Amino acid sequence: MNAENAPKTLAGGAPAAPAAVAPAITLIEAITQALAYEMRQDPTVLVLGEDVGVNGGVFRATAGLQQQFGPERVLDTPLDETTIAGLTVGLAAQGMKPVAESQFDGFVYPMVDHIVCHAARFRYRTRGRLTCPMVLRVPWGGGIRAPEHHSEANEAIFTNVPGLRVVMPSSPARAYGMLLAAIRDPDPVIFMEPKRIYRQYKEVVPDDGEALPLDVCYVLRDGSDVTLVTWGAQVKETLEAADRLAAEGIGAEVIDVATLKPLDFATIAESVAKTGRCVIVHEAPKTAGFGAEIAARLAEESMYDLLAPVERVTGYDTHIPLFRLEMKYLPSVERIVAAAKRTLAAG
Amino acid sequence: MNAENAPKTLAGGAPAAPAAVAPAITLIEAITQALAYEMRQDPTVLVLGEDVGVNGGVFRATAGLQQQFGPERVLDTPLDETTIAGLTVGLAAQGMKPVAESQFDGFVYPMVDHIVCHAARFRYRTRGRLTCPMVLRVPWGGGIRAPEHHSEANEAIFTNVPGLRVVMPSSPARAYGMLLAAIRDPDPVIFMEPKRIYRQYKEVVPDDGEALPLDVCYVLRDGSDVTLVTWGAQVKETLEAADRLAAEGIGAEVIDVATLKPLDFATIAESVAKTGRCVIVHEAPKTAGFGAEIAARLAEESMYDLLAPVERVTGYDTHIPLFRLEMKYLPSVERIVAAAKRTLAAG
Amino acid sequence: MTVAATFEIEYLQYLGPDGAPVADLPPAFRDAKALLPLFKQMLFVRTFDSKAIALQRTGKLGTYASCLGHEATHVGIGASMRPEDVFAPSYREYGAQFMRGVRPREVLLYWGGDERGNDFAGPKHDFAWCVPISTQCLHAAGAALAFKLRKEPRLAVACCGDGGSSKTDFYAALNSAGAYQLPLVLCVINNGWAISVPRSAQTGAKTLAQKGLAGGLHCLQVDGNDLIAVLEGMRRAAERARSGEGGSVIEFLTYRLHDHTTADDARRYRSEDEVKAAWTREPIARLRTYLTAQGLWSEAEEKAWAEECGKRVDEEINAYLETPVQPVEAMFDYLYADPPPDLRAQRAAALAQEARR
Amino acid sequence: MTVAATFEIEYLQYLGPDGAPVADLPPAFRDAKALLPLFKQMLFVRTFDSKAIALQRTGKLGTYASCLGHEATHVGIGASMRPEDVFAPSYREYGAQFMRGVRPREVLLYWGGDERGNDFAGPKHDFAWCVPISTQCLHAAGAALAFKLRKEPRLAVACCGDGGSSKTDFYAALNSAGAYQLPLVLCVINNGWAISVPRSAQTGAKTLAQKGLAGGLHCLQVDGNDLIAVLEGMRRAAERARSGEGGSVIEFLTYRLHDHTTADDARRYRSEDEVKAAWTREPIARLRTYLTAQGLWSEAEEKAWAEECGKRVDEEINAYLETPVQPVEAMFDYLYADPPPDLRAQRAAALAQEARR
Ligand SMILES: Cc1ncc(C[n+]2csc(CCOP(=O)(O)OP(=O)(O)O)c2C)c(N)n1
Ligand SMILES: Cc1ncc(C[n+]2csc(CCOP(=O)(O)OP(=O)(O)O)c2C)c(N)n1
Ligand SMILES: [Mg+2]
Ligand SMILES: [Mg+2]
Repeated sequence: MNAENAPKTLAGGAPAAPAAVAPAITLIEAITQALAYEMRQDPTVLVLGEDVGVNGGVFRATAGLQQQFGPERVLDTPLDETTIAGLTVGLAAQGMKPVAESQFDGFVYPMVDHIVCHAARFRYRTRGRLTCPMVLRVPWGGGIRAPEHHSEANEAIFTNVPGLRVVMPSSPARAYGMLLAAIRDPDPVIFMEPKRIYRQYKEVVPDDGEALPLDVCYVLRDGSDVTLVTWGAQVKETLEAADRLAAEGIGAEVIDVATLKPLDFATIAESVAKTGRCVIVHEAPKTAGFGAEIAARLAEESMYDLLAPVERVTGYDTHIPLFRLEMKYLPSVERIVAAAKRTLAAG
Repeated sequence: MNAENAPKTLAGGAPAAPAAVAPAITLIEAITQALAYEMRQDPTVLVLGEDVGVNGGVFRATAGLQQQFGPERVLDTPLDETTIAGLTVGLAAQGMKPVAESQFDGFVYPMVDHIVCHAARFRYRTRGRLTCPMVLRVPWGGGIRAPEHHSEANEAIFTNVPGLRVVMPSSPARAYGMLLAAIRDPDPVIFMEPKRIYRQYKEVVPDDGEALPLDVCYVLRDGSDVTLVTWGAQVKETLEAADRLAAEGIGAEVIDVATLKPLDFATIAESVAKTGRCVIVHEAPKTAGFGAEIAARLAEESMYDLLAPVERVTGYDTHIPLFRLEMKYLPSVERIVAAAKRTLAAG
Repeated sequence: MTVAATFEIEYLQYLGPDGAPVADLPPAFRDAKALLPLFKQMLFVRTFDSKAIALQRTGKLGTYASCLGHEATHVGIGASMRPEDVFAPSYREYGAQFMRGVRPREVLLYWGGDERGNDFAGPKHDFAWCVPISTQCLHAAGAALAFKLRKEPRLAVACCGDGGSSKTDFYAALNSAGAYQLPLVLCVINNGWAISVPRSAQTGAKTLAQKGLAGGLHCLQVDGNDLIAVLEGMRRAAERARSGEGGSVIEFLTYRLHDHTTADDARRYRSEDEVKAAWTREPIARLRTYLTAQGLWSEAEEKAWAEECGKRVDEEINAYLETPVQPVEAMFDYLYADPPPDLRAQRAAALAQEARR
Repeated sequence: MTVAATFEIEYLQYLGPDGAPVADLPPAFRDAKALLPLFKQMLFVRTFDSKAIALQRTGKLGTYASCLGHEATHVGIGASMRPEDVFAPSYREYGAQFMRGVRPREVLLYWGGDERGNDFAGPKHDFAWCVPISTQCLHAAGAALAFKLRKEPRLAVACCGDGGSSKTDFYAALNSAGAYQLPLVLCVINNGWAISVPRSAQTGAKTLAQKGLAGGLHCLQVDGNDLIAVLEGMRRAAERARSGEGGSVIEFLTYRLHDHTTADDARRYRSEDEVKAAWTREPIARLRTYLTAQGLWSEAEEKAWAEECGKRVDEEINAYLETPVQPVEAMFDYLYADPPPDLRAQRAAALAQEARR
């Protein structure tokens, strides 16, 4: 699961070779496919959360699973996130591999106590006697015109917590491969799913049970002028910004961080060593968002490589507004392009 | 409450002029003194938490207050942090100024939901119709040989949350003045108290009701060779490190951040513009600790001033161990001195 | 056998599903005239609700949570409160809110994605709509605590659903109401479903009312489709609270006749038969029957009032549709009383960005 | 009046404070010999406890939570479980843990600031000590859910205090135990105090047992200073759980005869009189009286056993004191199954730092 011996470069836009039968699927369908695969293959895997059963989850991530695996593998919980988190920790410590769902990002806060005080610590606290191999799936982020508390980019709340993995796929293929890896991981994983791109496009994702590595960044596009670092739904805007920059003759390297914690800084550092410029893009509020950690590592370890100040293009330091204004809050392609150009002008 | 027109420089070590009668008091006594002052002067101020009543709090922060102000101003709560947080939000929205206590840092997590989803949002959500003028006091950090969950530097959990203030005094005088300011602030304040220095030394703190500004850094020591930025209990080690550096002819400027959120970056930038070097010191785990935000701002806004890479001296990316090992976890004077010297060697 | 404690949960119902009285009516309603304005309010709410759903279906409103079937409970709760009391709704108790002065256009504005919907013209001290389930119950407990400490004769009323009664915040609210003997009424509106999860899957408790026993509260189960039972249940709880006898949990038995919200499709998880059966118990028909039998209501009156309701709701809808979007700076201006410098800088940048478009 | 539900909470007591039976003994204990090993265990626990306190007073142990007065409840709970069951303690149920195989030296190691104390030699599957109040109740519910799903005839037992019964996690545990009908026994050890907060300030409920009604659980109140009542209460709950009838809440009435922990000074908040009165009801004396009356125990036997206990505890203390501090790398080696590169780099840096000292 470590960075050293894992493949890091992946043709982002390049379509995977279509399998004989595998149809192209969306990110959310890739999640379902991964859950079903792992449930078939590991009888200890179970899914729990609000409305995950007959209803298949409010986003349909668990659609069909209860019908396929029965109500003892796909459990509707009482309406309480503390309950979900606490039961999940207990299940994981006693031989199960629970995959819990937080219905939306904004409902993850009551889970924080059990995640931070217990899931992240069972192995540490007991010197390995008890462990907590669980996954918490969190539909994440804004841009779907949803009500309050349904649009939050709150990954930073977990990134200072030792013992966790914080993972965020940004394509159907990575959703499938990284969710398999997350479920198989012997430690707790917070698996955040950019809901804005749940159904944005389809990709052929063979249901072959092949996990993708965690703990590594994915280089989605090569470029030598500026490094654009991002994750989650903003990968879309960032790739678009790279296209626009390319049209102006500027080569932008695009890195999908994919696993925020532990961070594969080596891949970022390598890119910045080449480009000398870095723009970090994320949806969350700027101050103490996870982009700060990446910029900090650059300030510590890549200062002599930097030809221009680091830029962060992020959500503002305010709550994401209700949906009439939310698109004004989210980082836009324009803002990314402008920041990239500033780094080029500065150097 | 803004940085511009607030005094920023304060002689850190210099003893305040002793008032006629005011005896020297510890940081925890300064907390009690501020609570009592504000309760006398504002009838809407009340204190609530576990054991804050007859017992005066497990750290004695509220000692004597129930006797003085009665059980309707100083309320023991049922043993539930969700309850404390939720009641506090309700009280604050309905005309009271509650000062709640989380008994230890490790018990703050069940409060996160009400703080993030409600306290931080009432004003925003209602366009100012309802507000949440509350203070949450949190004895913070390690080094007192306490049991598990009693030693956590978890300030980062709040620093990405819009709408909050996150404040941490590091001297009796600042504890008194900043707590008064926090209670008077019309918005929610997380007030973290470095428990390791609760009783470390005494200072004369006149009980004059004079608040100190929030949202500003305090420059505790002037120096022109390197800037040491820190907060909370680590101010002690950092000042010691500055002494040692001074003995070797190195002038270290020491900045107590004091209010993490909103951050007064201008004061830090100004210092780094002078020194060209910056070491950030904090107890919390390194990755995505609040030090990352400061380093990130330097990478964005002070890159041309930096003569050497930024350094962070922090807790390791693991849980603070139980007390037999905890002093090996906390940043030491040696580590700070070494980092400062590295920045000097690099430049 | 030694017994440490015994308990009994009462059930209130006055009008049966067929509109005929099943018990002696409480004194206040022996003259049915008192019910008429509330019945009309229930009809207004239903008109509002169906028009809001239509508005969402045509893309002019965001996700909307219907209150179809809850009219007696919602209006009854609203009618039982005084202006100075504090109401803490979840997200569908429009009937209660309208009684308190919240305007339909504000409801629409909120579901239309605009924070100004929470800046009620109604009681300035009422809590806003609350999405994180049952957290409002604790805020109401905090409000009740404020009243008790200030010795104000006010009460706090919070609503949550059957699903919401599983939430830890609900338990925390009843626990603290008992510990401090607070003037708090916790209304559990049991409409059978929490999105797709039936009441039976939420808890092993026979009634949701009995949850109050965990905090030593007064507990009551009420037919929430019977306006009279709702009013009587609330009257008892309010009296108790105002006279310093502490808090109550009231379970209102009703049914969610619509999908959970407009984003939901209830056919995936519940049978048509169940819904059909629920329609035979719905609150408006039975009260109509009763009032008509009392000679207080007629088809003609209904027709005229329906028209009036339609007109009033349309006015509100137009006011909503004509409300311009907030300017970009609204994102920044309500976060802190006094925005810190960085935020002001971000505000300026956002405005500049906006100007560039 | 229509009644929706009625409830009755039973209270169990067999031996009165004076050691005389107050009710027919359950069949299993008609022959008192069965109680003898448990009584001896209670004496052992008390010896351990007093020596641990002394150890703390001399600076050789960190903060320690005494179990003085809880011996019957703790030992009775431990004795009622099978090895394959799962125990989720709070932080002072040593009596239960010793019965399950946890060694006194491990208890000392934990309070001595060393994580290895949680790496029990006892049942590998038991949960660790749990500082965040009542969170262990939910972990036990999760364990019980695992047993139910795997169709294993095991039960999960969690302990919390009177204070802990206010915690939302406790409510969540009983709620889910009811919803899933889990083989879970929630033991509320009501020792009168939560640090300085008396039981009366925690809740308005008449008994803590009745909180189980909120989840539809079986509820029982037990004299927790009467070993026989403890065993009988646990037997009923365990049988119920094992036969698929779901969970229980048992309230054990006992008293915390010591300060909350060695960091506390109870004289600040409770009267000497109350403590004195509690000593007349304490669990060891009454069982001693009873067993002596049955001809099963004598002063001579007590003296010999006390000596034996002292010797055994001293051995454990020595083993604890001789345990060397963990090496610095222990901070890093148990965080992830496979430490990520940055953490390995930090480990190397910490080792280098250590070498420099
Ligand atoms: C903390 C939290 N978790 C999940 C949700 C998503 N959610 C919204 S409504 C709902 C069901 C509520 O059911 P119930 O309490 O019975 O109220 P009803 O909608 O039936 O009125 C859920 C799960 C939420 N809003 N808040
Ligand atoms: C979540 C949390 N809040 C606060 C504390 C601090 N604390 C430790 S023990 C205790 C009192 C516990 O009382 P009770 O539940 O009655 O158990 P007892 O100590 O009497 O056995 C408190 C408040 C804690 N450990 N965890
Ligand atoms: Mg419902
Ligand atoms: Mg207790």
